[in-house]
Amino acid sequence: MVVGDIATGTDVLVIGAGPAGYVAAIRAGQLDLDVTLVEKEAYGGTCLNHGCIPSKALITASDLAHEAGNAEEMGIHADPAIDLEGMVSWKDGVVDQLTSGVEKLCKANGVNLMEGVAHFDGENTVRVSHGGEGQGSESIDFEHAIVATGSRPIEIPNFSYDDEPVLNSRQALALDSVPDSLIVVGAGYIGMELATVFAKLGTDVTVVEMLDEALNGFDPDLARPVKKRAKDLGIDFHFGYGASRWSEHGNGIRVEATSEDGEDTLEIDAEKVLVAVGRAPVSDTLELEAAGIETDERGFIPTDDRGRTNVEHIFAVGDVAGEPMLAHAGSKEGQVAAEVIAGEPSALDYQAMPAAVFTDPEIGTVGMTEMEAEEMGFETVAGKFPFQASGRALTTGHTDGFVKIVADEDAGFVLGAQIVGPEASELIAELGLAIELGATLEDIAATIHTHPTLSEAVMEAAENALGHAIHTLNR
Amino acid sequence: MVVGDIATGTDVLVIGAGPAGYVAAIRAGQLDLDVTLVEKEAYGGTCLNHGCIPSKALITASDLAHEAGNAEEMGIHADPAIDLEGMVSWKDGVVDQLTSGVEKLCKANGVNLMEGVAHFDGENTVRVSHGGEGQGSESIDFEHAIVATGSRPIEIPNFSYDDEPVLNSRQALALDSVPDSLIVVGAGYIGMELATVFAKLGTDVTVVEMLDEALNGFDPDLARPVKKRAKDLGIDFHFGYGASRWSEHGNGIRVEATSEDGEDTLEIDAEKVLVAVGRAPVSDTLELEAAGIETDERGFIPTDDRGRTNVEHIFAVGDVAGEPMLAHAGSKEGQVAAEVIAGEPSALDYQAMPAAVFTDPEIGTVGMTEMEAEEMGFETVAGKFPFQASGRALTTGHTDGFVKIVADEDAGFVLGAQIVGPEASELIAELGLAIELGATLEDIAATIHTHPTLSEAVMEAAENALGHAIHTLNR
Amino acid sequence: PESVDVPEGRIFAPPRVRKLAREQGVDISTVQGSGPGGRITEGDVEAAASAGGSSDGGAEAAETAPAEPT
Ligand SMILES: Cc1cc2nc3c(=O)[nH]c(=O)nc-3n(C[C@H](O)[C@H](O)[C@H](O)COP(=O)(O)OP(=O)(O)OC[C@H]3O[C@@H](n4cnc5c(N)ncnc54)[C@H](O)[C@@H]3O)c2cc1C
Ligand SMILES: Cc1cc2nc3c(=O)[nH]c(=O)nc-3n(C[C@H](O)[C@H](O)[C@H](O)COP(=O)(O)OP(=O)(O)OC[C@H]3O[C@@H](n4cnc5c(N)ncnc54)[C@H](O)[C@@H]3O)c2cc1C
Repeated sequence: MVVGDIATGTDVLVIGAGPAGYVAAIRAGQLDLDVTLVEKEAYGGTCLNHGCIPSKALITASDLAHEAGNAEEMGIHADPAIDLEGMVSWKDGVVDQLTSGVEKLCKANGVNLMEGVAHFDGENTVRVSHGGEGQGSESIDFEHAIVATGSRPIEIPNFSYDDEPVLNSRQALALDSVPDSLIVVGAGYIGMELATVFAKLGTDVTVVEMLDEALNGFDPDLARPVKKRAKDLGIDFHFGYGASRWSEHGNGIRVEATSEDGEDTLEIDAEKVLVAVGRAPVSDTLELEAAGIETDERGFIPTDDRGRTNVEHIFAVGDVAGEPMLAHAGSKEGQVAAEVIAGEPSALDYQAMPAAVFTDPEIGTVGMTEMEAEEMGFETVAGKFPFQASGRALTTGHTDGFVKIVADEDAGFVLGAQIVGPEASELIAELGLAIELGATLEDIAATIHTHPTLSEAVMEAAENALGHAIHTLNR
Repeated sequence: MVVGDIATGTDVLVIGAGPAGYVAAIRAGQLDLDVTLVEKEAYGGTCLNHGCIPSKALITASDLAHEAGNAEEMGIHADPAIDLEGMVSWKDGVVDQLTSGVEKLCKANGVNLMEGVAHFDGENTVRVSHGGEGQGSESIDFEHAIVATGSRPIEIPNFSYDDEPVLNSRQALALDSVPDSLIVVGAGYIGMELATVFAKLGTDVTVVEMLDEALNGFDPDLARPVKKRAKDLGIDFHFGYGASRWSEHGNGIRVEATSEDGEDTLEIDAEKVLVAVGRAPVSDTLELEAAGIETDERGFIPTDDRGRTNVEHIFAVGDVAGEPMLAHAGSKEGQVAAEVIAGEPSALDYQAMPAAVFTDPEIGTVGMTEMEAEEMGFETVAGKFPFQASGRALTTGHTDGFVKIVADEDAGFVLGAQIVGPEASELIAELGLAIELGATLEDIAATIHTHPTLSEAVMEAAENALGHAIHTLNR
Repeated sequence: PESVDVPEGRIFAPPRVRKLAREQGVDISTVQGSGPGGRITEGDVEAAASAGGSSDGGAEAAETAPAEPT
């Protein structure tokens, strides 16, 4: 034992205070377990500090500025000036409010908070090193541990986030002035959300994506209106190219991008480059071997439907446990792990995991696509409603997109839904509940929806699947 | 028979092409009934032409202008100029698109459209007078009729809508310049929505209301944040006063308002006065006696749970059939009437009728309040979540309000929900579905909601009722 | 009520019913639903639980049910 070491014990040790870890800790506290939460950096993790929350704050603000500046048609004439420093400091205020809220909620639920970096020191022990020289470390014995260390942005060769013009999402969310021009490498949801933010703030944005499409993983029908709108915002796309190197050029940089077959090279000049090509698990710094915890070849920790790792009393939740790498998935996993540890009959038995992309328009999905349902052996029926036919959508000026509902033809059970359009991230909630409840198309169609709302589109899509929509022609 | 009279016949005659009548007609068409829809003025009725749609369009636009002009905190500096003529003509474009859509949908579903004013001429006959001198009229025999003639704004003594400075909601939605000052008589939902619109456009607004509270009929907890925000927008309130007369004064008018006991009089000066004190059924111009249709003392046509009047083969739907005087209620009634006529086993058996108020913040309600549930004999449990604790709400800058869910304590069945806050009108949809499906608090709490969304507040309110919310302290 | 054959991987039962199944040690994927369209109800799970152990189906359900947490 090194000097300054204190040995303590806890029922449940949670490593990492992101949405997976802090939810696990709070839930464990509510269940009267003695719980210790170790965080090395900031309560709320990636999500609250550098992910979901700051990105959504900047999305709202850039959207407001852009909409107001383009509303002549509505009789509004404005030419908003943007002070990115001010915008970012507003965003930081939002983050501070939420992270201090998380800290308070942890304390109120009896969670012991500990600052430091945790690594395993055995099957039932972690060592927590406190920041700064000579701050020492301490050893903590635990009955159960929950690993919730999250993920970090992947780096690609030749693009180091230490180099000033190369940004990861976290750095892009903390700029203090709007770049004149920006190259975004990667057209996944993070790349597309941030490309949209900067385009709306007036940046000249170019997106370079290795694959053939934006928002890979989502139904191409959903990606289409997003890509179209992005183009209307002036975003240029280069699909089938991977960023290979960059160099200083004039006042900015020049990025070389190479086609898949290596034959073709593009040169794109810009002030900065944002790399958003995916996220890797934070599992390599934990000394998992000391506890015997296994990872897969990519470093994710495999778990069962209770969140358990290969080591019976150790759980892994959130991004470090792999897909779906979403905050709400992590929170659910954290909640279940805590309940399982407390002896409750909990399990990850959800029928559908919703996901949203906060682009313009937004995307919201839950459950199966038509194709997925068919692959699973369902005879499907689908209904669609375009926002173009929604009174509420017209009154907001946002009419791109549609609601699509996929159901089992026989009994009409809702299997999945895909929405692209205004408030898609909110509208998907009703369909998530429908799926969990085992609701049918008829149940949704018979439920009165308030007029005029976007949620009527959900009802109309269900009616369309049943062949009797009112506000659209039935196919 | 007068000259120019043509006698025709139809299975189903629908009078009035508002959301109750046109939905009835379309549904009847879908069910292969021979249906004729008579409208005297404009397809879409009050709702599309002078109600829901135009008000929501102006709400969106005034909101955008006001938000952009007050976003310094977000780093956005703008001073939007408003051209109300432009705004109103954008709104008119939205209306035109929707009303011509209704016309097309009617035709596509085989509905015979007829322009003119209908009145009953017997138990199985109406006479339709066509507009203009010498246009003649025609007699139509019907097997079934659906009365869907809607409602009109109530006038109060001494305030005639024919006088230029006195406006009803329809006239207020068609102004071509922003009044400097406006008195709004009536703090119901229409008065409050329009007061907010004009306050955001820069008008000096004073609301005069006979009762003690704004938004009477809604839970005072819901009205409170709306009233507070209205005051912050500079709206003055005078509760307990009724407008008694007006006179010309300077360049504008002076309105006298008298306290309930008649003791006290206020004088308020403004450019115009908007009277929004409720709506009366359009049943007096129909010659209902000719068909033997009864009305109540206020002129509404009583109906049973199929929409049938006292005359077996004549139905009444929408505002003319009384509360709830809401577009979606009318549409449902229209749909059911058409289905019943077609011999389907339909009925108005919905468990909950949602309602929304598009003030700032919005209100959304469905099902019972805690008090109503207790009066009905339920032992209740309620859960609440304040938007102040919602990450998504913080990122939009709109954190006033809360979600409240009321459930039966025993089994946890959701009985009702009240929301005041951002997107309340959309968020209420999920809870409407929950009530129709007989979902419990546990079902909602166990359904994963996307992060970061406002819909998480619904889940959190359910968790709070169960005593284990994560993001708020449990009571 | 009629019930339908559903492909594996989707359970048509509300969360509260799925939780009840776990509490009772019933493998819900083996339960025949009696609700609308074959939706599984509390009653179906309770029936399966009380049949559990005595019938083959019940024994199988108990066996394939997720292990009780320690
Ligand atoms: C730009 C961006 C936008 C996003 N937007 C969304 C969105 O809109 N919706 C959504 O669902 N998801 C979004 N995500 C993804 C979301 O942020 C993650 O899924 C989520 O944060 C995962 O939560 P977690 O708790 O597993 O990990 P994290 O949030 O990454 O938290 C892990 C925590 O563990 C700490 N930690 C790591 N190692 C140690 C150690 N050894 N000792 C102590 N502490 C340690 C870290 O400091 C960190 O605080 C976004 C991500 C990014 C980058
Ligand atoms: C400013 C305002 C805002 C509103 N906002 C909302 C809202 O957000 N949500 C909501 O749910 N409700 C709202 N309402 C209420 C909503 O407009 C009504 O509930 C709805 O229009 C009722 O539909 P209806 O079909 O019964 O009648 P109406 O829409 O009034 O339609 C009746 C139609 O019948 C026609 N007609 C009448 N008599 C005859 C005759 N003898 N012959 C031929 N045709 C005839 C009329 O011309 C009219 O077109 C609002 C109302 C107003 C005034």
